[in-house]
Order: sequence, then structure tokens, then C-alpha cells
Amino acid sequence: MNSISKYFSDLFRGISSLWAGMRVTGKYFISPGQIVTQQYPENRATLKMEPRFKGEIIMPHDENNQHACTGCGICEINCPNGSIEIITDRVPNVDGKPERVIDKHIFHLSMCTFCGLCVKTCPSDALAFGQEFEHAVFDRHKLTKVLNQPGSSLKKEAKK
Amino acid sequence: MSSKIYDFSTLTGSIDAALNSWMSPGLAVLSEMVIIGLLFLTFYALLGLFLVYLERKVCAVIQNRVGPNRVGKWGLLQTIADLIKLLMKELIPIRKADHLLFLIAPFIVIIASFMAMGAVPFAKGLHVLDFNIGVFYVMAVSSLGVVGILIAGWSSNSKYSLIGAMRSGAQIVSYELSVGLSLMAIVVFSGTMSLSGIIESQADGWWIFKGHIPAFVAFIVFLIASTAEINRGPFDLAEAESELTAGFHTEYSGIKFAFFFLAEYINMFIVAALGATVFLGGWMPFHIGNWEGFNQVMDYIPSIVWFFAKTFFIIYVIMWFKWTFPRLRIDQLLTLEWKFLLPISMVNILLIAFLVMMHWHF
Amino acid sequence: MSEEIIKDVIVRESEDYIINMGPQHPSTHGVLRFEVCLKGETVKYLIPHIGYIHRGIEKMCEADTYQQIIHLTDRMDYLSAHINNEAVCMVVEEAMQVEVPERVKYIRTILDELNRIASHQLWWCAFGMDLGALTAFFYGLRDREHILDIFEESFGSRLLHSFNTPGGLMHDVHPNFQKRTKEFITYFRKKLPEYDQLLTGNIIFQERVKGVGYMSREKAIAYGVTGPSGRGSNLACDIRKIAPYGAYDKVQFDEILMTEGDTFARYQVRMGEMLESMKIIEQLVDNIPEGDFTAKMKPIIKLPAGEYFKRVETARGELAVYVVSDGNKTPYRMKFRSPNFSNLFVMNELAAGGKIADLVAISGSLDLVIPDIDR
Amino acid sequence: MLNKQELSEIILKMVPEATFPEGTQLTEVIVPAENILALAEGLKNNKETAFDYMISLTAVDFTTNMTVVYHLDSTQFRHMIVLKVVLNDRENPLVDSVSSVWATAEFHEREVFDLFGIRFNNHPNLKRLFLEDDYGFPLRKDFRDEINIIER
Repeated sequence: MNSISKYFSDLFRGISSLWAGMRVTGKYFISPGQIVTQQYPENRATLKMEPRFKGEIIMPHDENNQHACTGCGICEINCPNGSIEIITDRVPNVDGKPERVIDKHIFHLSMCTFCGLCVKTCPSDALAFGQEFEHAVFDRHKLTKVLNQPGSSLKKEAKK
Repeated sequence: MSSKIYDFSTLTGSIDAALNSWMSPGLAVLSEMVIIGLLFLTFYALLGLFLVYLERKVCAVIQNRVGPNRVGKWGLLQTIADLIKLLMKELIPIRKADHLLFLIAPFIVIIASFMAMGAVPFAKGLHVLDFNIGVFYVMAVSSLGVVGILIAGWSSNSKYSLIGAMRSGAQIVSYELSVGLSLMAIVVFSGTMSLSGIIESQADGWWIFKGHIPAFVAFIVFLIASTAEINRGPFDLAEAESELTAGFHTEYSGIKFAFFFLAEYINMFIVAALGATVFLGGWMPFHIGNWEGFNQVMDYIPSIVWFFAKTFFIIYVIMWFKWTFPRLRIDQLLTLEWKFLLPISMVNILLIAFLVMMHWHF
Repeated sequence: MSEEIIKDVIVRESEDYIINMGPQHPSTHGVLRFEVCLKGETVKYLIPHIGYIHRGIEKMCEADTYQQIIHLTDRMDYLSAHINNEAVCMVVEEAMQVEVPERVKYIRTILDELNRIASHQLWWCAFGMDLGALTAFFYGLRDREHILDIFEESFGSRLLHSFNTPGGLMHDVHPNFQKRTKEFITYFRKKLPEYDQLLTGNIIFQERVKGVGYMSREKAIAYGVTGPSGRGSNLACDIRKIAPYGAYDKVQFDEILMTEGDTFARYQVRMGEMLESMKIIEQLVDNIPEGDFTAKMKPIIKLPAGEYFKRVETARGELAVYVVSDGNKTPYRMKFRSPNFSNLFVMNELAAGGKIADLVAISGSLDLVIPDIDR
Repeated sequence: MLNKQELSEIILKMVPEATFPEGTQLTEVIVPAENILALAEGLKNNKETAFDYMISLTAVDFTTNMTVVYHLDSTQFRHMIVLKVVLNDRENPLVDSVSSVWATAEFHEREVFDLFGIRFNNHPNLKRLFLEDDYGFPLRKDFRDEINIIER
């Protein structure tokens, strides 16, 4: 007799537990307002990444097309993956002395792990993280970027 | 019978008469067969596409997602795009597979479901074959599909496939019993095996309401057992993707895979249609005893709407199962059948026989 | 060095039915291969094969400075990246005898616990999926998204946030951090009962996991199984209790212990730990002291010559960092004792004799992260 | 919980040749290679020490010798000890396996064999764990990978 009552209590306990699960899914079925997924390409206009989002490494330029990078190479040394290459040039400044300026600040996005050491260690705050995240390209070479814009120069106040 | 307005038998009868007046009787039958075949093929394809779409939308809403929404309005063309993709995909030949069996397995599965469809009464006067043993025929034919699954699993020469097929074999052979017994309950109530006869017997109320608790129990058993029989929901052990990657159809690709996929959904429809017909009155509108006014109002809703509404309700419940429950293990699956469902349905059928004997049902 | 090939010791019988689960199999959570020998549906034995994503992190560390090592540790157990970072930071801080500010300790502890919740949520998703409950997967990910949003706001990355640095943090947390963390706790306390209704109480689920994959306490100790998997076998192995670090000595929390030792016990430990983690966060989040977000460190860190050892509790167990320094700016030898490495090899003991479906449930309940095994 | 003094007394009773370096973070013991198995068994089975839990087993290549390092813990007393075995034969290092004492050592030893080439006597299944059979032993200091250069 005991086993029979156990059989039925097991049966009803089982069915009620199944019903509990079905209630959860059923609740979501009848309340479609609960949809949480983002409609990504459609919401591009409203999609704003957090200001700290590490999308890529950029070199901010001001309105005079000037940046703050002195070409010291600290970011290159600190990068664990060798994703930064700096090609410097020596040009005579106003006094006629040769002075180091960057020719190209090359950033290999494909090798970058976004550890943030370059941005953190830059002594002149020349690097920053950009919010761009759509990096998919068909050609891998397009992921190698030159961060300083053509014709840009060093900011005066950063020169000291 | 008051529901004369939406009777399809006048339409089909007039087509039959017209064909007979144009050509010899033999040719008329032949052309009718061709017409029905073409209609069925179209219906089959459209139904498959729609059910896949429906499943995706249902599971998406349950999972707080949107579901397909890229191709066409609300993603309506998504399944068609998938179909085109599957049609154009390469059929990967499997080395060391048994090529003949590998080739015919999907056809066996799909033909089985096709044949079962023939006996489904879609609306008043709209069915292909009205057997006097309709219930028996549908059950017999729909269980042929397991042969296809077994052949598919064995012939692909893959270990996953073989395990999946063996599981499927054990599962379907067991659950066939419960499906049969639960349908038998209504056969005992209505006293006929003909599907149209069963529907007619529900003119004053559906069996699930008329048949007291035993009919309801039979309905629940039918739902569970038929979900298992079509390899779906918590019983999809034959293709348990976390264990066997894809089970019996691991090695299939392209349109052959699509056949399995389609057959699974069509089987779901057939099972739901059978359940709706036997337990929920098929195309019969919702009638209550002798409330003439209420019954008249209900009759204004076409019978085909009634049929599809009930069928899709059961389809939704089966989908609801699938997207809620974890999968059973093979031994638990068989325990459920042999220790719970089968004894319950046996006791149930005894009860029903007693009820019918005492004329306690309505 | 002798080059002879050592023969496989397991002799296969002719009727053994061997299937490979993995490396690309839906249930192995990454690139792990189980060579499973079956008899019917029953598992006779299984051999784990690893190394598919062995990247040589320990060797790479020998060429990196201590700041650069941090980002490599993210990539071991990527689901508890923050805790891995903290282990390396703490070993460096201990060696340099740097006292980190209280603020850093509090923030690190909160982030550890958030990371632990996120990790357990993902485990819950994947465990449900292993058992065929696909909807569970989406519910877990839905709630995990809230934590990842908090991470993104504060550190700019969602999964691999190299936010710790020797001596402190990369930068201070976002001003919204406390508010959003509290919002998350309120939200998740509402959603956690749903998890129980959907899976924990479900009869099918309980049948699948109860009594499956029994691990005794002795076996757990012998195989070095730690973390929630070990605590399911009544092995008190929580480093947060044994050797408190960060702000763990300032909070009240329970170490969840289960005596059953089966898959369901390991499941319940993790579910309980989510609640405990929320408790810890609630105790800390309002009391984060003001102060600096990093201690004063030299730009080039040189550990004094010697050997250093530090243990932390990640979401999966005990992570130990063993550093041999020769006084240079790079470590001479860096060893990570990863929890998953030890947890993996108990699989054969647990799964042998069960069904294939049990094997999937057991490997899910051990919560293996393969990059942590391979390193 | 035993302190360094008590531990060293117990160990010296088992292995008189053991030495105890000073100024280490944890209690360290350097034992000759031939004594390690006996010491391991002794430390595990002794009621006072009960080192039943092996945290990790690893090795360090000091270019002059190979050192196998065992980190042990006791789940009962929660004291820790570090055992070290110095193998002077760098070309063909050989040490007794402790996998009979701690089951987890079997796989840690396989890892060490894989990455350092240190061989373990009486190991039940000493095969490479991660790498291919002809790869070389990457964590040795004289290892050079011509294809993927990791030096900086």
C-alpha cells in the first residue's frame, strides 16, 4: 500500500514540477514585451557604446590636425603582442636642430588584445580607445592602421 | 446535423461528377488521384515551411528573442530561403556507407508521413480516404517511419547515427503501445474506428469533455506518447545534439537532410491532427448538448477553421514541451513508458469499458 | 634524453565500441576530446585528450613583464578572467611587499563576485543545454548580460577585462558602478526563482542528475578537485575561507557544502554560491572606502629573487600561481595551477559505468573551461 | 596546523638527508630524488601531517639542474609544504612517480614530462599530454622554436 501511495505521490509531484516549468515559459510566451535581444543593424543610430569601451586604439587629433605623440616608443615597448610599430623621422626644427617626430604610428588591430597598457603608459596621453567596434574586413591587411593622420604634426604644448 | 453550410462534400462531389461526365470512369479516378497528389504535395511543402517558421517564432518568443526577422516581412520568407539553401547544397557521399539504403531512408520516412496524411479529415467532407479503420490505418502507417530512421542510422556507417537509430527504434516501438491504447479509449467510447464516425459521434460534445476523467487522462497520455513517437521535445534522444551531435541524421546533408527535417514537422502535424480529431472533435464545432442557439452560432465558424485551430493548439503544446523540458535519458524514457504510461492507459481503458458498459457517458 | 615512444597502456578489446566526443562536439564546451568506450549505451571508460588549444602561456610569461602577463591570464579561464588577474597581481604585490589601498581590495572583491555570478550563470545555461533544456540557455545569458553591461561601463570590455594591474586597478570604476550593481542584485534576486522552477525542481532534470556521477570526498581530495565540484563532495576547499584575500575577511558568507557528491549536489552548490556572492556584494558595495585606485608602483616591476606562491578561488576552484623570479623584470618561471586541469581528470572515475547521457551531465557539472586546462 | 620547526622534525625523521632552505615564503624541503616516494607516502599517511591534497606538481629548469616542485596541502590541518627534488642530470632527468600517493599527480607528471622531458619511474601512463611526440620540451630554457619565436 505504501508503495502504491508513493507511486501516485511521485506521479503528481512530477507533473506539478513539470507544470511549474511550463508556467515560466508560458508566461514569457504570452508577454512578448519581454524580448531582450537588440536589433543590431537597425538600432545603429541609437546604439551608443560606453565611453570607456575598448573598440580600437586611436590617436586623437585636434582641429589643427595635431596630435600629442612624441614618438617616444613607450607604447611599443609595453605592448605584449607587438601590435604597435612606430616609425620615427628626424626633421630639423625651427632652431635647426634635428628633432624626433613620428612618421607613422602603425597599429595592428589583428594582433591587439585590448589590454590597455599602451593607453595607460603613454606619457603624453596621445593614445585613447575608440568606440568603433565594426572591424570586420575582407582583407586582413586593412586591419593594419596608421594612427596619425596624413600631414599631422605634434601639438605645441606637448613638445616640452 | 445543422452544419451544412461549410460542407466540402458538395464541392468534391461536383468535381467528381464533372470529371466523370468528361471521361471514362477509370480515367476520372486516375485524374482525381493526380489532382489530389499534386494538392497534397503543395500542401505538404507549404505546411512544412509554415511549421518550421512557427516553431522558430514560438521558441523565440519563449526565449525572449525575436526570431527570424530578416528575410521578408517578420522573416516570413526565412524558411523558403532555407529551403533554397538546402536544395542547392551538395549531397555529401559517405564512403563505406550502404549507398542504396542511405539513399532510400529519407524517402521511407517521408512516404510514411505522406501516407498517414491521406486519412486526416481536414473539414466536413474534405478527406482523401474515409476508412472504416481510419485510426488503425494512421497508427500503422505513421509507425513505418521508424524503419526509415533505423535504416538511416545503420546505413550511414557512423557511430553517432547508429546509437541514435537504436534509441529511436526502442523509443518508437515502446511508445506505439501507449498511443494505441489512448486512441483505443475513444474508439471504445464512440464504437467506431472510422475517423469520420468518431467525429460524427462528437456532434453533441467533444470526447475530452464527454468522456469524464478517463478521456482526459487518455488525452494526456496521447500527448506525451505521441511527442515521444515523433522524436520531439524532451524525447528527442534519437538526435540528442549534446550527446550524439545529430543522431541518426548526422551524415545527411542537403535535401536528404531536409526530408528528415520536413518529415519530423509533418509527423507533428499528423499527430496533432489525429489528437484533435479523436479527442477534440476534429472539424466539429464546439457544441454543448442541446443548447441549440449556442450550437448554431458555433456552426457559423467554418469547419476547416475549427480543425486547424485545434490542430495548431496541440502543435503549440508539443512545442511548449520541447522548449521547456530537459531531455530524458534512454532508460528513464523506457521507464516512463513501461512503468507509468502503459499501466495508466491499461487501467484507463478498463475504466472506460466499464463506463461504456454502464452507459454512464453522454 | 630518451626518445622511445611510450605505449598506450590501455589495451582495447575488439568488441569495444569507441566513439570520439569532441574536439568539435556540442557538449564539450570547447576543444576537448573524450575517447569514450561504450558497451551499448554504457560507458566502459573514457580517456580525455587535451592540448587542442595549448598556447604555451607559461612559456610566454617568461618573456613578458609582470604587467604584460595580466592579459595572458585573462585567456586561461576566460569566465573568471578578473579572478585570474587578481591572482597574478597579488603574487606580485606580496613579493614587492606593496600594501594595496582598501578601496582596491573592496572593488576587486566585488568584481570577483560579479565575475563568479556571471560564470555560474553561463555554467547554468550550458548545463541546461547539455541536458537538452534549450530555453535555459537563453534565460541565463539574458541575466548575464546585465553583469557584462556593468563590466563594459567600468572597464570597456565585457569578457576579458585586464582591469587589475600589479598594485591596484587600471583606472577607477565608473561612477555608476555602485548603482548599477545594486540594480543588478535586485533584478537577479527576482529572476533566480525562475531558474529553480525551470530546471532545479523539474522532475526530468532531477532524475537526470540525482545519483549520477558520484564522487566521494576521498576521491575529490585525491584528484585535487576543488571549487564547487569539490564542495559538492563535502570538501571544504574554499580559499576565500582558508586564506582570505582581498576583502573576504570583512564579509560574512557561508561556504556551501553538500554531502551527496553527485551531479545534483554540484549543481546545488553553484546555485547556492550565486546567492552567497550576491550577499557578499551587498555587504561591500555600499561601503567602498574612498581613496586611491592604485598603490604607488615603479613603472618597471622587478621581483626580488625567490619563489612566490599564491592561491585564489576562481569560479571553478583553486587557482595557484607559482612564480620563480631571478630578479629580472620578467619571471624566470611562471606556473599556473589551474582548477580545471585537476577537475578534468576525475571524469573517467565519475562517468565509467554510466550512460552516455550521464557523461554529458557529469562533464557539464564539473564546469570545465578548456583553455584553462591547456593554458 | 604545524609550524616549520615541527614539520622539519617530522621530515628529518623520515628522510635524514633533507635540507631546509631559509627565507622562503612557505616551508620548503629539498630531498634527494631517491627518497621522494617514501617521503610522500610518509607525509600523506602520518596522522600529524596528513598531506592528502596535492595542489600542484611542476618543475623549474635552472639550466644547471632540473627541480621538481611539489606543493602539498592538508585538507585537515590546512598547512602547506613545498617539496623539491633537484635533478642534476639535465639530459636524462628521472624521478620516482608519486601518482600512487596522489591520483592527481599522474596528470601533473604527464604535464611535466610533456613540457620538461622529466621522466617518472613507475608512472602508469607516461605519455605526452598536450604536444606531439616529436615536439621537444618547450619549457626548458634551451628550447628554441624556429617558427614561432617568443623571445623579445
